[in-house]
Amino acid sequence: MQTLKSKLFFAALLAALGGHAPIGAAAPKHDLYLSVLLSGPGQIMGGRTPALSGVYRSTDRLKVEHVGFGHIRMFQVIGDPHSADGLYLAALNGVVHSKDRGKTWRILTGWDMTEPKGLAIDPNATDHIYAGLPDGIAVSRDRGATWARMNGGIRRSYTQTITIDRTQAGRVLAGTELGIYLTEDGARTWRLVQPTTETTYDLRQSPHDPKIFFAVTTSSGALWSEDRGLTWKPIAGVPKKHTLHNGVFDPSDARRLVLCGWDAGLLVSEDGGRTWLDRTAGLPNRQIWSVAVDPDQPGRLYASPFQQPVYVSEDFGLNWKPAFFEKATAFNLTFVPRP
Amino acid sequence: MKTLSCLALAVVFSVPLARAQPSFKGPMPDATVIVDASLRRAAYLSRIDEALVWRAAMAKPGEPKTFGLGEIVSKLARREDAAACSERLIELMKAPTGDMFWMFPVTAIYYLGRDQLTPEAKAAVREAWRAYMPLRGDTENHWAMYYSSLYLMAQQWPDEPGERWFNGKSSRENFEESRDYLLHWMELTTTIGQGEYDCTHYIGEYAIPMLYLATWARDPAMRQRGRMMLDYIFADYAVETLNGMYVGAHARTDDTTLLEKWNGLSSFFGWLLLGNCPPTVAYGGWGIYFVAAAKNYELPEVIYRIGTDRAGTYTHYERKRTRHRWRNSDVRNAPVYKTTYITKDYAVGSDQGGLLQPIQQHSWDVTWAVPDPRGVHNTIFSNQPHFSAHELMMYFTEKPDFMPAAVTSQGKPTYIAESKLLGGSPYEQIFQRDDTVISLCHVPAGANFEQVNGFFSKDLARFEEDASGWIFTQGGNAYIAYRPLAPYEWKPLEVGGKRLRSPHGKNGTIVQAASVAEFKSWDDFKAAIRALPLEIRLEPTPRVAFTTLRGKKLVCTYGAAPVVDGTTFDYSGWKLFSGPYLNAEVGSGKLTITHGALERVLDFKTITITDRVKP
Amino acid sequence: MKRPLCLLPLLALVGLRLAAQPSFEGPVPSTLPEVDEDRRRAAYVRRVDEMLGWAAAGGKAQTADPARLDLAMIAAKIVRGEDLPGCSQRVIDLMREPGTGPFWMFPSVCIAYLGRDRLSPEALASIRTAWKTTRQLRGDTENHFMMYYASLYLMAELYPDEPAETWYSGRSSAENLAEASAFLIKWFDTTTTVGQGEFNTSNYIGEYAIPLSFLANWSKDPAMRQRASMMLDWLFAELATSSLNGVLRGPHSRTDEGAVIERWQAMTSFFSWLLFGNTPPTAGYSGWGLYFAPLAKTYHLPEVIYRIATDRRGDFIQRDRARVRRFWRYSDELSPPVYKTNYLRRDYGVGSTTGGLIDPIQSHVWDVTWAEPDPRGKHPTMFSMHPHSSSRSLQSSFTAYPEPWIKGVTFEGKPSYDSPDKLMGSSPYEQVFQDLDTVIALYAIAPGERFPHINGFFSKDLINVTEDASGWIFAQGGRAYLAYRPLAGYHWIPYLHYKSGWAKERLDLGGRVLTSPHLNNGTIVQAAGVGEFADFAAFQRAIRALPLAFKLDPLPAVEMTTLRGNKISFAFGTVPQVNGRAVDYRDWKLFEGPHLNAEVGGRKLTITHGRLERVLDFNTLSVTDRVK
Amino acid sequence: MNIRHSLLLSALGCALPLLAAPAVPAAPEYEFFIAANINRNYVIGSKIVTTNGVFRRDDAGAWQHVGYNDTGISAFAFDPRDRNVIYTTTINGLWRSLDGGKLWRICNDSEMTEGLDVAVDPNAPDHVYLALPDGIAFSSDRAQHLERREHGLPARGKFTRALAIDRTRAGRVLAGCEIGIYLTEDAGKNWRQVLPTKDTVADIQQSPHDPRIWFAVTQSAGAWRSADGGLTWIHVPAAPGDRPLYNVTFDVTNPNRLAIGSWGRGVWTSEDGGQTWADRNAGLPAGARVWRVGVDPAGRLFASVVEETLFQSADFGRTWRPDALAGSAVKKFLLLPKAVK
Repeated sequence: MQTLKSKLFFAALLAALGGHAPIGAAAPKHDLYLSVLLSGPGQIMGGRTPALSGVYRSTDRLKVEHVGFGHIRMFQVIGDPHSADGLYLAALNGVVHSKDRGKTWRILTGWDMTEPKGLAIDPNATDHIYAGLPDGIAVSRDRGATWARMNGGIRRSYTQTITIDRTQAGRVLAGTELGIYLTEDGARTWRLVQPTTETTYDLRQSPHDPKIFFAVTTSSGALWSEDRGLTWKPIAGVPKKHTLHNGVFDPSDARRLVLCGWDAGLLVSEDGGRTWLDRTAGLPNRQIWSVAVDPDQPGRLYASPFQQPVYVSEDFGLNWKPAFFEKATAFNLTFVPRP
Repeated sequence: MKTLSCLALAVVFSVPLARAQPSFKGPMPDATVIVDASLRRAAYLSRIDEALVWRAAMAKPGEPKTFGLGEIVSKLARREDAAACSERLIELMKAPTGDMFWMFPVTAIYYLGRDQLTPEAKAAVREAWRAYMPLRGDTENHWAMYYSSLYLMAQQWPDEPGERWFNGKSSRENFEESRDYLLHWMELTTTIGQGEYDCTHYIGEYAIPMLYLATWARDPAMRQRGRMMLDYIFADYAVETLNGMYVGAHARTDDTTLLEKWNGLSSFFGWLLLGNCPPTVAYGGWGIYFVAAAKNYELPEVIYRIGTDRAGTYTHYERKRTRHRWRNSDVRNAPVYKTTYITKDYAVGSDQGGLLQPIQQHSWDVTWAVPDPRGVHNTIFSNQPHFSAHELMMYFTEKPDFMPAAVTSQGKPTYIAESKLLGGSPYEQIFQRDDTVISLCHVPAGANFEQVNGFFSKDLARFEEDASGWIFTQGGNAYIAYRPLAPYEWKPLEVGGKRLRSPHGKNGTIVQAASVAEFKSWDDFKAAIRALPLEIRLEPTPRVAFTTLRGKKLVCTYGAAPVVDGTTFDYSGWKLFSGPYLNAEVGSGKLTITHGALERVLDFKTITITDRVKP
Repeated sequence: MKRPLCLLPLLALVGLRLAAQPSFEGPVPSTLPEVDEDRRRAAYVRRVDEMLGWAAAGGKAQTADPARLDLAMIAAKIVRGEDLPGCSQRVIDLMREPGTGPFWMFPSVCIAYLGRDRLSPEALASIRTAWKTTRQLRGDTENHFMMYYASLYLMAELYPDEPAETWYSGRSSAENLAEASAFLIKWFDTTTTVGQGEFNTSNYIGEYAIPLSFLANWSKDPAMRQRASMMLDWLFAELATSSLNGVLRGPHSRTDEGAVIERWQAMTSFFSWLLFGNTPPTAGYSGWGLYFAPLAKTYHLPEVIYRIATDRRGDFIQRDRARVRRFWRYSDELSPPVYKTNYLRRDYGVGSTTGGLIDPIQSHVWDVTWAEPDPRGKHPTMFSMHPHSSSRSLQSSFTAYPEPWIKGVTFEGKPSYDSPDKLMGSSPYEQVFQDLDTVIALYAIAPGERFPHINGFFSKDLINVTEDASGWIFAQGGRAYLAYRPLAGYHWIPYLHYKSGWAKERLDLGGRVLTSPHLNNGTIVQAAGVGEFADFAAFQRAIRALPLAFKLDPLPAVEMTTLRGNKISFAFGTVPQVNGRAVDYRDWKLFEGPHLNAEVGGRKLTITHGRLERVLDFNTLSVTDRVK
Repeated sequence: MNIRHSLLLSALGCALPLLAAPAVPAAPEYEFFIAANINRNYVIGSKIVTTNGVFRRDDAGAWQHVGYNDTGISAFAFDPRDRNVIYTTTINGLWRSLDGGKLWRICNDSEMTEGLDVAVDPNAPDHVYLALPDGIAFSSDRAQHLERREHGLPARGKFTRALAIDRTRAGRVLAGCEIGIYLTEDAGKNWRQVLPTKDTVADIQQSPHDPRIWFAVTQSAGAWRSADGGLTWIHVPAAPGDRPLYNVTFDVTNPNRLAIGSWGRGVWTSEDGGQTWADRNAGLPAGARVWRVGVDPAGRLFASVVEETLFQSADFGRTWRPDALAGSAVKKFLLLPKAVK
């Protein structure tokens, strides 16, 4: 408890030192959730945890509070379309649900599903949850009560990321070990729409144009689709030699895109992906674990350099300041609509 | 990427060795095979008591830090100091940590203490299982611990709703999920082999949960399965031991045990069950959690005999599987083909080479018997030092790039070192017949590292580099001839002995062992080796044609199946176990354990144990 | 006439004040099963340790005086590692006057093995020498043979390759071993094909279990070890199905005057205590129990047997076969089959054989025995019998001249043999049929029989004994209602209790004997649970209402409908009928019931409880544990 | 062996005044043995404190213990060539000593128990016959090996109490069984019933004077006589028959004299070859419970009275006086021609 308190204090201090303004006037519509490892890369399971890893929430972009249990592997947080207080979590222990913003939890999956990495709920069929697993894709049709494996057609079914086309129920794209797969029948059948040589780590649908999809991969660079993910083309100017972790749209500006990766640093595009600018300067290293764009604060970026504080930029990456934590690896930075 | 071997060591070393620990510090145990079941049992029980007494005494009055879960478990097993244990337990339950490594000690404490602990202490434990969400982990040993513990606690607290459990699932849901996992794992293991096979350390992580199931599961079928799995694990261990030392290829070992073969948790089991070696320091740390319930297990005599009878030479074959491969493989669990040749003087063991496990694999060696194994590096082997994100991605779901470096801070410090001696390589292919091993390496240019390392122990009694190209050595009563296939240099090792560094990607090693008693003299041995027909070729890819000391004509070519006496070797018929002692068909779920007239059949399909004495 | 003396050790206990002995003096253990295996095991080990501690502390005398140490105490001390030099010296002293038979052989073997690496070479040599100088009697019963040969077997293994002149038998180690081995294997074979000769004995179970435990541990031959440990299971499985809360009940090939009435007062209670934990042990752990203790920790009672012994939730009936002691004379068969029926309910058990001679002296043919919360001092049983005493019957089983012996046996542990009010023994003039909890016993006593009457036992612990106008005698014992129907006139005589099977001294503890002086005669007993009826009167009404017809001449015959609705027709000398169908004893299996099953000749016993199954297969020497 | 005991007994024997010499001069051609149990209260397992077993009556009339102190000897025999070869039957079966009783060997295995009688063929002295509760065993090598020889015996009813060997011909043996007397003429290879009985035949004896004359006594059918070497048997009506007869004996000194021992009828004698019989219990303890009667080479009649002692009579039963061996029960009297060594 001592540790946690001091961490929180330190986070607040950092936030204050960073001097980025609280969102006072226009109260943000989203909470920021950070899924972080705070105890260093040497942390092993079963070991004593010197710091409380897991999910943190910031409601004011200044302070963070620890949410729920303190695991060193939490991969993704998403909101619950059925309840503003609901959260779904992809964690090492499985898909986990909280109905009370993280006070209590229930693991939804069983022994046969480990380490879900990607999680998505179909906005057109909100009982349907898709989880990307190291050995396939699991689908629940009943909000997580029961699960079925549905990755027929996928060779090498390691699945890192799941994105659901918001325009059509049951139309889902999955980033897997050897490419991007598409289903149009709720995961009953899948087809390869874009092969890759290694894992696709992120896959996003544009908030501005639902036909546009954006993906980043391990060794195939970044990919772009303008036909709802049916065909893809490499994004020029994005190097292939580094593992890319995140590729995200700016919800406030259709031209703006961000991506990051290991040794790739942080790149932004302000012209819809045609050209890319390196905005790593100001960050302590080029091993950028994850990035996020604030939906409530135009131009505000978050980046998690490996084992460093989570940084914030108010100017889309031109200038950076440490915001949260001392040494963190953020598996995921995500915004969930506030209740 | 969470590996836990060092956790145990950390625990071990954090325990001050304030008290004499007879078996660790004492003389070597008398290795006489005890035929009398009552004496064997009595010796076993006294070893249990020794460990419990020792650990219980670690708790110092007024020093709460010395009074941990291990001390509580020891005291409760001895039925002493229940009040103090209860009080301390309440404190400890306020800040649980350790995940599945917390779960099973607490499970043991609860069951051992169910008629000793105060209601308040029990309530504290109960509350911890609501408030504290342990990590389930990502390896089979984690899951064995996690689900066995959860199974037993759900059994203990039945009919409770999800709100009463850390994971939000009801007692029934937890019970069923745990049961299903355990059954699944047992089936996998008994049909296509164990994933974390023959681990010098993780054997405890399986044995402890299985013992708990065998002891505390109320479902007789689960109890029976637990008992059967214990037999399974220990039979698998006993057959590949030399005076308690786990020999041959391991899915996972560590830098220490790799060289000081005795120094693994497995030796604790050798001490406890076979009585033929000393336990490692502090009874292997985790050992205490086995002894806490060990009185409820009786090692079947047939396994004891296998573990202690080294009267005859034998070859044991077994099939295992790799850890789950998430990426970079078309199969989730590729087969591992193991060969182990054991004499009373030495053992030679190997797998087929390749990347079978991440980080901690050990593919082959010769281990020789020593009068007292403590501090002795009684082994010789070579390896192709390899590391890659590719390897780690195969077995872990993490993002790749940070992993190689991270691993080195997770208890595997040598992972990325050129001088490493631990770990498998995708560029090594191994073939063993009897006590001959041929290891061929073909490292592509640019890979980490284009070389072969050979380990030459400080404890070799003889060492001669022969003009013939052979390096002749003697360890204990074993003569070992080592033939590097490419030029090499010597590098000192911090731990003593030296490393043969052969900086060539096309490379390999031939090792031929023999007993000292087989030859009139050292010179005779050397002459015999020199006389063996041998052709070596390294281009375009390594190839060796060698007639072994046992008269077998082996032709091994990198990338091709070995040829034995003119016949191409076929792995497809490799059984789950075959040899004089253990036999099982792939897919059968049935292991037949044999020694002399004794036979025990463990049939997981019918949940049946059959003990037979053959006429 | 050296009648076997299994009771000799008990003799030693008679009249001695027992020192503190927690389990004997303590409260009755719970009869609730312990479901957790570790606790069950721990409790078992505690009981073993209790015994060893008690014995090492001097046993009944609880004295440290080395001169009082007997071999059992020495065994306990060796196991506990106490005063080994003193033990060695005492062994040397004791071996100066070796005993002469199985009851000396097995203790001395026990010490020889336990002391192998603990006692002085001189002490061990003194045992070895005794085995040279002192001729050992083999005895004349199976329990003697078992002890004798198990001991000889183990001594021959312990001292292999020694010449003939170094053994009392004049045979070499190899010859002794071969002879002993042949007997043991034959005995296993006989027992597992046609049943045990000394079945369900009150006291002799130890005479088998102890040598078996020695063999199971100490035999060098794994097959012999396996046979012995399998046979231990076999014995204890049978004990489990034939005891009620640890108290042996039903028929016995051999019991004694004490145990047939005070049912708990038997060595089987010691084994129930040790193995099942559900009844107190008898005084001094039944004496011989101390020789089971040294190796008891190596025996793991299979859970399935424990469950059978302790689970009294359901009623069950077990029909088994055994065989009589060898009939040397006056029989067309050496060991005719015995057909046993055991019906067990939570509150009482009913058990019987079909009557006739079994063991010439000590048999007990049938009874209803009810559960008592504390069985000590209780006489919770009801039965009738014909007090048969005849030299011809003795001759059938014994080779000795019978005439001197009718009196002789009364000095050799069977004091009641020639007493008219005796309550132990079988008779050729009794035939019995049991259907669930109904027993019909018919008697056609030959004119000129020494005792021309039958005796029915009415315990001091019965309440509400009511001689009804209907002819039935109603009573309640524990939670069992009992209806006893004498088929001929009777009078009451007081019951005089034998303090034990050895003591001739008799005590008036209450209770009485229904004596019916008619040659053609019979008894019907119907039992029921108290919970089955609203009250005692309702039970009586139900019994009175049962259709019943009987006649006594020319031979007794009964037709009745039981409380369970079965129509029984049974006439002396004929095959009984149930609901019109004749009972065919030829089909009777070695064991048949929910818990034990074995075919005659099968050498294979299947032990079942719930999902647990253990199969002891002597054909393949295999033990198979299965969970269904 | 307890030498002190032996001496004591010897002394007692000497102390007893001998009666008048018997009618026939006592040419010492015979030796006289008994098997006596002098430990009345012994039960298996208890301590033996007295000397029991086989005794030879020496010329001074003292009982010299031979062999092993065994409480359970039911019968014994010697090799006619060598007194050092001794056979005893006990509850264990058959014991044999080749050295006069120092070392003993159990001859039977576990399949044979409770030896009831043993006999050695004087014409084939390596041949030993053993009576068992369930049949008859034979050895051709001084009991080194035993085999069952029961062909012709009934499946049931072959409880064998007595064996008697015809001294005139090797391999000719009579056996007293549960349901009659059986005869073999080929060393036990084949048996045939020569006398059916209802109950056990307790004893069979061949006359020392005329080998064709045999007597047998039974448990419930009195005494029987054969004059044709045991082929046919005639009931002896004058002998008691209502109570079990335990044994019969000839008097080596007088061909007309016979004696019977009976449980319930005590000692009866005949002095006319068995035609008439006289009750000779006067002077013996009441109850007429006699284990055995015997006649020594001097014609002295001995009777072992149950739980009392051994008595002897110099006048063939008319008067009695106690012998030594107080408290003994004699299981066998055996009169044998003197051996070579």
